[in-house]
Amino acid sequence: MWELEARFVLSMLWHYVAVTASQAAPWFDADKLPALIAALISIIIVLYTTYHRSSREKFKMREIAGLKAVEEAIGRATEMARPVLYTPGWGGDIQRPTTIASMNFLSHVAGKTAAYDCTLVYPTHDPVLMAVAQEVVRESYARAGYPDRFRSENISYVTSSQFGYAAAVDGIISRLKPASIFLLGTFEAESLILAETGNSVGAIQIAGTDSTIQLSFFIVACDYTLIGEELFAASGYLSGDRSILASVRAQDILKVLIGLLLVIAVIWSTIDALSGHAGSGWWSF
Amino acid sequence: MKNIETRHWTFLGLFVCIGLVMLIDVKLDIPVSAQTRKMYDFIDTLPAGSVLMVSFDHEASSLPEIRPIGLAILRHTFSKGHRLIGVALLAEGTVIGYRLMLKTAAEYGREYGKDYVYLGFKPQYIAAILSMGESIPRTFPRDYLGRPYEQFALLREVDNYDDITAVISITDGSLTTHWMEYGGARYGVRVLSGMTAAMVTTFDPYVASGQMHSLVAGLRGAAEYERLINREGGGERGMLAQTTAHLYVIGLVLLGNVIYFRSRRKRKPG
Amino acid sequence: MSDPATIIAGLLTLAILSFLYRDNPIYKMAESLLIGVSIGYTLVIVWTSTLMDLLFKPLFSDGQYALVLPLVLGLLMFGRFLAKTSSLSRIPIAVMIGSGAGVAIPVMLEARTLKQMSATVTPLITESGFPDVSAIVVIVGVLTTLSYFYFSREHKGALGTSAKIGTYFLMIFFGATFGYTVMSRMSTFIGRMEFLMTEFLHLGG
Amino acid sequence: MDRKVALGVCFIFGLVMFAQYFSQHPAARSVNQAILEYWQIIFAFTLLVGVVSVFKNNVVQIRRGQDRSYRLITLAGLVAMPFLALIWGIKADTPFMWTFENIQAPMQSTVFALLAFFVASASFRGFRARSVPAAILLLSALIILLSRSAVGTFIFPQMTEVADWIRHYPSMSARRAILIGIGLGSLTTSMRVILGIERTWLGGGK
Repeated sequence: MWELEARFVLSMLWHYVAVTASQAAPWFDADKLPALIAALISIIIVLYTTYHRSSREKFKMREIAGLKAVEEAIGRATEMARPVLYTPGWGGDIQRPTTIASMNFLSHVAGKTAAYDCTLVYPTHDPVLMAVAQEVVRESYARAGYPDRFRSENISYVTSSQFGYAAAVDGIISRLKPASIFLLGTFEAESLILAETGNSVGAIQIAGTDSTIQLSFFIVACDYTLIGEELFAASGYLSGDRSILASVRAQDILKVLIGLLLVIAVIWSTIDALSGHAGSGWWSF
Repeated sequence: MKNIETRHWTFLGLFVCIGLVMLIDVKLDIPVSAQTRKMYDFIDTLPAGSVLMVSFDHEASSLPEIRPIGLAILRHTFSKGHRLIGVALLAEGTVIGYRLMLKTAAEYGREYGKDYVYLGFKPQYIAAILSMGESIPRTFPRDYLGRPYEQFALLREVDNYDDITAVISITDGSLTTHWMEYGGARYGVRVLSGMTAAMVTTFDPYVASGQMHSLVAGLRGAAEYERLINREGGGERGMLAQTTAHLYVIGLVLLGNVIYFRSRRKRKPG
Repeated sequence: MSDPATIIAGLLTLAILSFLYRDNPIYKMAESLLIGVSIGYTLVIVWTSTLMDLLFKPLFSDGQYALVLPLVLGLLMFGRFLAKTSSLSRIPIAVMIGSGAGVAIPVMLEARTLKQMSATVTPLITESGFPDVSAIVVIVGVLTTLSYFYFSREHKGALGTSAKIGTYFLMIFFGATFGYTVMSRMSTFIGRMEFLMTEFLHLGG
Repeated sequence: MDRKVALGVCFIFGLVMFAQYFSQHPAARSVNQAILEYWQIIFAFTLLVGVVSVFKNNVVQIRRGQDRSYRLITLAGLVAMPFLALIWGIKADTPFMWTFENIQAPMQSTVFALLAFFVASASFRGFRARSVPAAILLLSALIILLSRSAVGTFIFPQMTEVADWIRHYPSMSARRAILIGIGLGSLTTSMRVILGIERTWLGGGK
């Protein structure tokens, strides 16, 4: 079924390229050609790793520090009879791929808290995230076999204001004293406010974000930090979900391609510089 | 319990240090960085009457750091006779931007509607940035006070980014990335920025890759800009407190390590 | 004496600062007020700038009937009020997620990946023909850090060494970012102190 | 059934948004514009759902007698703002803006200012040179901090140059690699979403 759909996507794209190429400037923006080629290459690689059986079976992911701690963190909360707090940060909305990665992670965490009968609290700044997270957690609880343990009011919209959200989550942390805190998503300046407050109540903290600047705060203040791309790979590692693992594989293939391209371009530009004629510059996209 | 107490001492120390320093009023002399000068030169050498867009992409909470930067840049643009269109992509920047523009425009006797216009706030910034690339009047049918777009002489000349020399994003977060990634990559708009010091490392690669033209960062950047335009605006005043706070943090880092290595030596006999 | 607005703002400032000692009723009061007021604020802003300006006015006064579609999509969100109709809200969410993902593919490729790649490419020698240490550091840094993010194999052997060097680069970045950020964080506090001392308490300055 | 519809909608909108990026044609631009407006409108309706749930949760807690006075304060603030806006409008110098400028904004700034203290406590606790990477982290932070604080140049005259070099070369190269990685992660995640392989947002399941 999905292979059919994948073929459909490819044929649509092919059609699109053919049509745009055949017509004059307005339909296709020539400046975007490198992006289009790169996108097509990436799509082919993702489809290959997802649907090609041998590539799927050979793949085993390396360990990511911090992910082993997830189980331990939830177990600890259960033992101490304290809740687990999960919050996706103020910077993301549902259109952002990072948020989707965070939802994947949430789904895994929720499955565990359901099984251990541990309270999961999820405050967010975005009502759309609240709606999606409620679905995700409800399903995880149902799949774990405990639909009755799900409380929708624990997945709540607090306020859209950045520091209103920070003040609210700080309040929740210092009152509920969660044993474990997951800070996964797109964070802005509130990152350290939350992480230090979490530290002051003695919680184990697992953080991960695509906001490069906040990573430095999480590294300093949290027990485990997933750096950028690790957040995307994490849910694949945790759940063993084949499709996520396949796209992690695709990311690795693309990374190798990028590395090779960089090396070739740097050597090329150096030779250009040595031989004295200014660069051919094919690498400036 | 012990953890809580140490934490409280570090808090109290900071409070006392800053409090004491602020009772004394001393100004520090600082050199102007190349970054700040690049921004200054860009605005300084534009032909008079160029249309610039200023976007207030910050929250009310970072006002203490943002305000001196905004003041310096707005003063400079108005003094050079450029025309400004103000927008806000975070709701809280709206009234701040409005007040800053009115204040600086009045200082230079600039006229609303002819020399500057304030369009106000649009939610969902990515959408707003992309949408202005299609059509600014469709994105902002009215100005901040609700008057129709066509009413203003300045706006009749402006349809989308093609009619604007550059966008200056005044920011305290990563919103400006969207100006570059959506506005810049999609519509080729030139992006400059005044930002909090915290954001500098985030935007370095963008400056290096040319996606961002130039930036002015933090109280220090504001102080530098104030020197370039020869006007005081609050940037220079906070510099001594800044320096003290820095030294305090350095002291804490060092102290933390001293304690750590001492306790390690005690544990390892011999 | 300060005006009432300054007194209120000053007292609320102190109420929030009291959290540094610990959670207490005064902080809790300020926090509750902040939550309530800020939700109300967002509600008003979104009502006027989105619902009125983008939807109701153009739809009902200008007759742009195509806007019925987003109106219906929006209303489907209300399905969440009843358990039975709750799954209807998946459709508007699908619109946001799908279109967000669609635009993210080229944007992420172009702005994050391609642009960063081309900026990394510089000759490894200076104009005078000597090796350019900075350029070499950059290319080594990018490649080794990328190798740290390589997930398909355990980090052993050559990959292990490279990933380890990558970690050092990461640490340099985190340290530098932290260092730069301290300045900014202090400015905000200094700004608040300036307000407390000069406007609220009329001390010094 | 509704799950299939949602997946279909997701696929179509994804494809349209993807395709329009590569075109400057007016038709493509207006499709783009329309979908972006949909985002805002859907968000607005969802906000109403969110506010209703906040309202409900607070009322339930008040009935149960939990934190009654605090919940009442929240509700009062929540109701007052739209009320003020309705009567006097929301421009500069209205009661609505007054409340924002004198109640909401100062509190927000102060929550933000708490960060200065948390930076202090984190610096004390988090920078101990326990290992080689931790030592590098410490060293890099110290150099930058010193270079930004006037004292640095007393200790070592070229401090600013060293700090700038770190920022522009080794530090930036790591950030580039992080960005490329995030770009790739976002890319494959988005593709999975559009192709319908990624369904966690629907509550998961096959």
